Amino acid sequence: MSLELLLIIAFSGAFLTYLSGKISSQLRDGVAVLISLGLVAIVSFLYNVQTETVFYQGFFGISLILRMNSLAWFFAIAIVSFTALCIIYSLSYMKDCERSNYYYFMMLLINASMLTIVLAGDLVTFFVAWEIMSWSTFLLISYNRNGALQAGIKYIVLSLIGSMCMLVGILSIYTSFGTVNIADVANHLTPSSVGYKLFLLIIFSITFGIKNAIMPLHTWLPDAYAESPSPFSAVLSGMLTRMGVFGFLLIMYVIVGMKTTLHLGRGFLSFNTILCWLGAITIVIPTFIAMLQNDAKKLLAWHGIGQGGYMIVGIAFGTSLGAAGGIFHTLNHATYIVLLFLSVGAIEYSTNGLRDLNSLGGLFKKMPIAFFGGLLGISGLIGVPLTNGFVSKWLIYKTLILGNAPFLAFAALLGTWGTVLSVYKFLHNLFLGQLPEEHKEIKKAPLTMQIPIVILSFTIILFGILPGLPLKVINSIIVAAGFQALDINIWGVTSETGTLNMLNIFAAIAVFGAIFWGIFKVARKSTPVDQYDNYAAGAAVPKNKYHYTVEYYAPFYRMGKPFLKDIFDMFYNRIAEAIGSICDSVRKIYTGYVGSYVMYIVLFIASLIFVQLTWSIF
Amino acid sequence: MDRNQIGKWLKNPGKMANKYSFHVVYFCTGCGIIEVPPSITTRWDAERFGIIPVATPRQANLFLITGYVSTKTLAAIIRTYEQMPEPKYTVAFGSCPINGGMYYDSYNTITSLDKYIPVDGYIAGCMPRPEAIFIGVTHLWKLIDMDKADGYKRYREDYVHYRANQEQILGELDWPPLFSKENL
Amino acid sequence: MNIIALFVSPLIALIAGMFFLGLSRKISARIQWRYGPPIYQPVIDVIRSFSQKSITHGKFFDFGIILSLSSSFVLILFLPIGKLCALTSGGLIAFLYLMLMGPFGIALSGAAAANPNSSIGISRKFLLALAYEVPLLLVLLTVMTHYHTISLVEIVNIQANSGWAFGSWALILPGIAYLLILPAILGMRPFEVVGAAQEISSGPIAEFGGKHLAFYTLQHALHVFVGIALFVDIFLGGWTFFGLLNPLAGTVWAVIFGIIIFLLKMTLVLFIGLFVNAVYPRFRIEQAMQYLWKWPTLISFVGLIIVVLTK
Amino acid sequence: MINELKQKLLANFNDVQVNIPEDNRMTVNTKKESLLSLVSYLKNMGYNHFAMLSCVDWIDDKEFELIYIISAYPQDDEHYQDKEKKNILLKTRISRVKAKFITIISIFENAEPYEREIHEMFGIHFEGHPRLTPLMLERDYKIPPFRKDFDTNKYVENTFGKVPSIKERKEGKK
Repeated sequence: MSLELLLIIAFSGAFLTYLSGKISSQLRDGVAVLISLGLVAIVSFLYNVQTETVFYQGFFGISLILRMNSLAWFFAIAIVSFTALCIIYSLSYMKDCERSNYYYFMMLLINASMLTIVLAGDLVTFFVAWEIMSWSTFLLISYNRNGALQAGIKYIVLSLIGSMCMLVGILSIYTSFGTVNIADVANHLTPSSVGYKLFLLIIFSITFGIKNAIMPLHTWLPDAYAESPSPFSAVLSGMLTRMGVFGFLLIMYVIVGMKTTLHLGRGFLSFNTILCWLGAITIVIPTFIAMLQNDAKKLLAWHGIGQGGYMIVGIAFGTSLGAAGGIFHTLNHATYIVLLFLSVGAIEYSTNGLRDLNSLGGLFKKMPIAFFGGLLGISGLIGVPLTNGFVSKWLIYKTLILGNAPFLAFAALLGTWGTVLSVYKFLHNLFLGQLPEEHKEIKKAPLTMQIPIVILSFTIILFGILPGLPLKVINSIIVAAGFQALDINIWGVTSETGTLNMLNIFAAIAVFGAIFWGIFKVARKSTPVDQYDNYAAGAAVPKNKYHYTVEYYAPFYRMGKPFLKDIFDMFYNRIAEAIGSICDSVRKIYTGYVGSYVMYIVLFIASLIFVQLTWSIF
Repeated sequence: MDRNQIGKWLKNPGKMANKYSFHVVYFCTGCGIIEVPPSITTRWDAERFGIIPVATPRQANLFLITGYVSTKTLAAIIRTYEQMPEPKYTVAFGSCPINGGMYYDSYNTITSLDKYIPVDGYIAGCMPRPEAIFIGVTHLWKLIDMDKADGYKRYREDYVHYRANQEQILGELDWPPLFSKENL
Repeated sequence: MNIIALFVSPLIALIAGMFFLGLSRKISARIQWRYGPPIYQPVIDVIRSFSQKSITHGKFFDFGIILSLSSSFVLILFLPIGKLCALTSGGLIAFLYLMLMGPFGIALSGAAAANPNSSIGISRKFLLALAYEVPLLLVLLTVMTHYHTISLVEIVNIQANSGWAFGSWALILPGIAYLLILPAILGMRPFEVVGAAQEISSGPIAEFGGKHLAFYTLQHALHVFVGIALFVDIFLGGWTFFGLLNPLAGTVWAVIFGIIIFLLKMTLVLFIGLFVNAVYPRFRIEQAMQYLWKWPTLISFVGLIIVVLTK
Repeated sequence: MINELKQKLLANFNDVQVNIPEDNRMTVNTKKESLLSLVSYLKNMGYNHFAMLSCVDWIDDKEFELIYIISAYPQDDEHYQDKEKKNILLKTRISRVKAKFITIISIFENAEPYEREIHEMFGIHFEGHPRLTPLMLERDYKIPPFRKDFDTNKYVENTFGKVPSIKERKEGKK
């Protein structure tokens, strides 16, 4: 299977879906699922394939290249499988929505463009696919109109700034070396000056930092995640944002090269240290801001930013454990954040669009599947042992501690504890506690929504107990980047400074769990009681009011709220306002009166004459 | 702990543990509650007998009602009693729960508590001193030894009648019956 | 050795934990001029709870408490008790995460009970945990950076030369910080905000009765054990006692006396906590957080900086 | 001060009888028609704390006596002493048959629960009261229980006495 065919299927599938939607909606659903599952199958057959094909020769003298290696495969399989799950999920989620043809078209287009990005072998293909992705993302973020349009505009403005930076970088590479082939660029770049490498790294870091929402450049993300339709929020947070991580890997370890990147600068003022610290800030602050959120999706969005910080810290720290942890965390983050968004989507579906953390509760009796999805999702997000998040975070912590960066490690661990608080609030306010009367009878989530949740929950446990499966692929990626290979077995990582063996932990928890479950069963049988048979100091339990959700961490809010503001967002908004008012005042020259236009023309010509007479330029 | 005791412990550890670990819900209805703080603090130290106050009925096995019971309190008492896990014992403290005491002719104070929930022991007096609580507890130990502190069993057996009595005073109750047919 | 530890160390932890609970009640009583309960009173309480018929708020209510107790036992396997340590995989980082799972299980179970008292208690528990984790993480990172290892067993073994960690003066500040936050870790006064019986009817366990309560008591005993044992392992040298066991090296007696020395050290540390517990009133949660984020954090932060600079 | 007030009251209202049993206490007996104006007058004089509403059932006179207790505090908070607080007991009598009176909520808002209580316990209807719903009692007493003609002994015998013991109920059923 050649790579061109894969992309042809991906892009033409998107158009085909749109066209078949004109005929009937069932046909469109079928085509969409078929295309996305087909892509999963094709990409999985490409495992361990190393190819490079020139698919178009002579684009202004540049040959456009596609190539497949372990890094590309790792991201490609993640992209197509998560998108396929979200498409299956959308079948019932988007059933009664208007403009659903357009929705599926955009989903598949984004899928195809992301696939092109990871397969791109030259920077022009990369840039074009990046632009397709950015624009179609903008169209889907603003799918719900109203507030979503604002979020979309915020996204596209920042995204355009990023694209322009990348364009500048690509043009400078082209003018310097006369080639845009990534492998050639890497070769040409080795002898060039440190300053030029730093310039390239910084200018590309802005692009990828905006996409991956590193702290000062993150402001587009919370609104965009919260306002887009849930299945797309899942794709957006799971894979699309992580194209930034892919970009960082590309620029740092492929184009500039691992050894060079790690030795740019001296001491604290080196490129990767600063990037690490930006990552650390990105871990801590958004995680604590997430604690203040009352919108389930917004809470997850802030965590999306925070978890991105772990990847950046892991990749930028530049050890084989760190890089493996960062790449593995990208995959893990995608599994649980997609799962969490899908669970929230199931609640939205069942309660007619409610996702306010203060007005729900007790849903674990009504929606067990979504609840277990949520529980496993937050366990992964925290990194509870036996979930995949634990393994990748362990790798990152270990390398930070043993690499003599205790303050970075402190930031990372503190972020985890902040995560515990806010995701527990998420789980508690949505699923646990008293079930309100009005949600006693809710719509049941259909099978197509439950299947992706079950698959993802299973994946979280699978990768948590058998981390060797993905780590094998990751190992080949980091070896290709020039790192030392990790000593990996199916249960975890072994090294002389401490091993991780999930078999131990899994067996211990399983055995003790079985023992105590047995004791629990043998002991006197307990009487099941209703939620209204509850301790209320002898009084009758008030219905609908016996649930503690609003201001869940009130003492902390009282202390921390003044300090936990998104100052960068306010700063950018201030700039936007200033530009707006300047443009407003410029607009005043259009008076609508012919005389003044004539006057402008006369003045302009007069000034030209004046210039010519004085300096005689023309 | 003599040899006799060890035999009893081996024979029925649950019963013995129930005896020596009274976790008490103090239902502070009337003036009787003023006798409780001295009994659990330094002067009389109830903890040496394993008696400690707990916050919720779910964790308790002894229910101490200290004073008169108005009709409104009766509902709370019944709810609390039903929330306690079995085996559970009730001790009524002071004369008021026995026959109304000085509130014998009050328009809203019930005259005898054991018509509504089973009472295993009464501590008479107005008010009894803290020592009386300990005498009551030792009597309760003897009753438990003899399997005569069977209030919770009686409640289970005669639940229909208890419920009828409760409804006669309180009107229709706003909580479902504790024992339905399947969990009797 | 590891196989023996698998069976022995949970037993030791359970017995010692229950003993510490009984001891703390007895000592508190004596400080308050009371006679106090017999030292085996917590055991009687657990048997009583088991004999009682509990209620359940659904399957998940049971799941949480089972998860909590079993993960607490798993935690014991990762803890060096004397010379016994069953599992070493993951080191102190995995240990930190497993320490989280016990409270997390209780939080799930308590919230499934649909009781706002439980929810408030859990919210306080997590806030308190966040408050004491900041200095605790700094302390543990200091120790890990100082010894350049993440393995608890190695940290204990390195101390065998000097007998305790305070032989190197850089670790004195972290030791002080750990002692300052120890009552918060154990949930003792002045940090008894979580299970405040008088305000929120014993918090997360408001709906626990019967076997649920028994499981909770066992879990609490293990939690107390772990909180103290971590201090003994990291700072007081675990099984070592200034070379006392050197003549016995390699024999079974070394292991047995190692455990005894370990437990004696733990009792000593417990006493410090108990004297504070018996005489102090309770903080409000904000006061507790402000305290924990002020002095212990400052001390441990200075300690970390010293360790990093002198490295 | 309190004597000055007595003079003022006697001057302004012609149907009041004023006694001063203690230095800081004054009882004012008045007709029911002039009560409202008296209350508002006192409020303007600085007696701005409506402390309590009480009621006495004079069954032989076939009258209820309503007692409004209104207090004033010295302005100086720092050197406040309890004996400086002044209480005025406004007493008025209303007919016992179909007892009704006017509410003083327009002057003192906090009178609402007191009037509800009196309504519940004595059966006095306060005209203009927004909600005279039951406040404390749950049971249905035919005569309000604080009236003198409410026979508690008989009531207790009829309600609590008639509840059979469990043994009796079991036998009665069988």
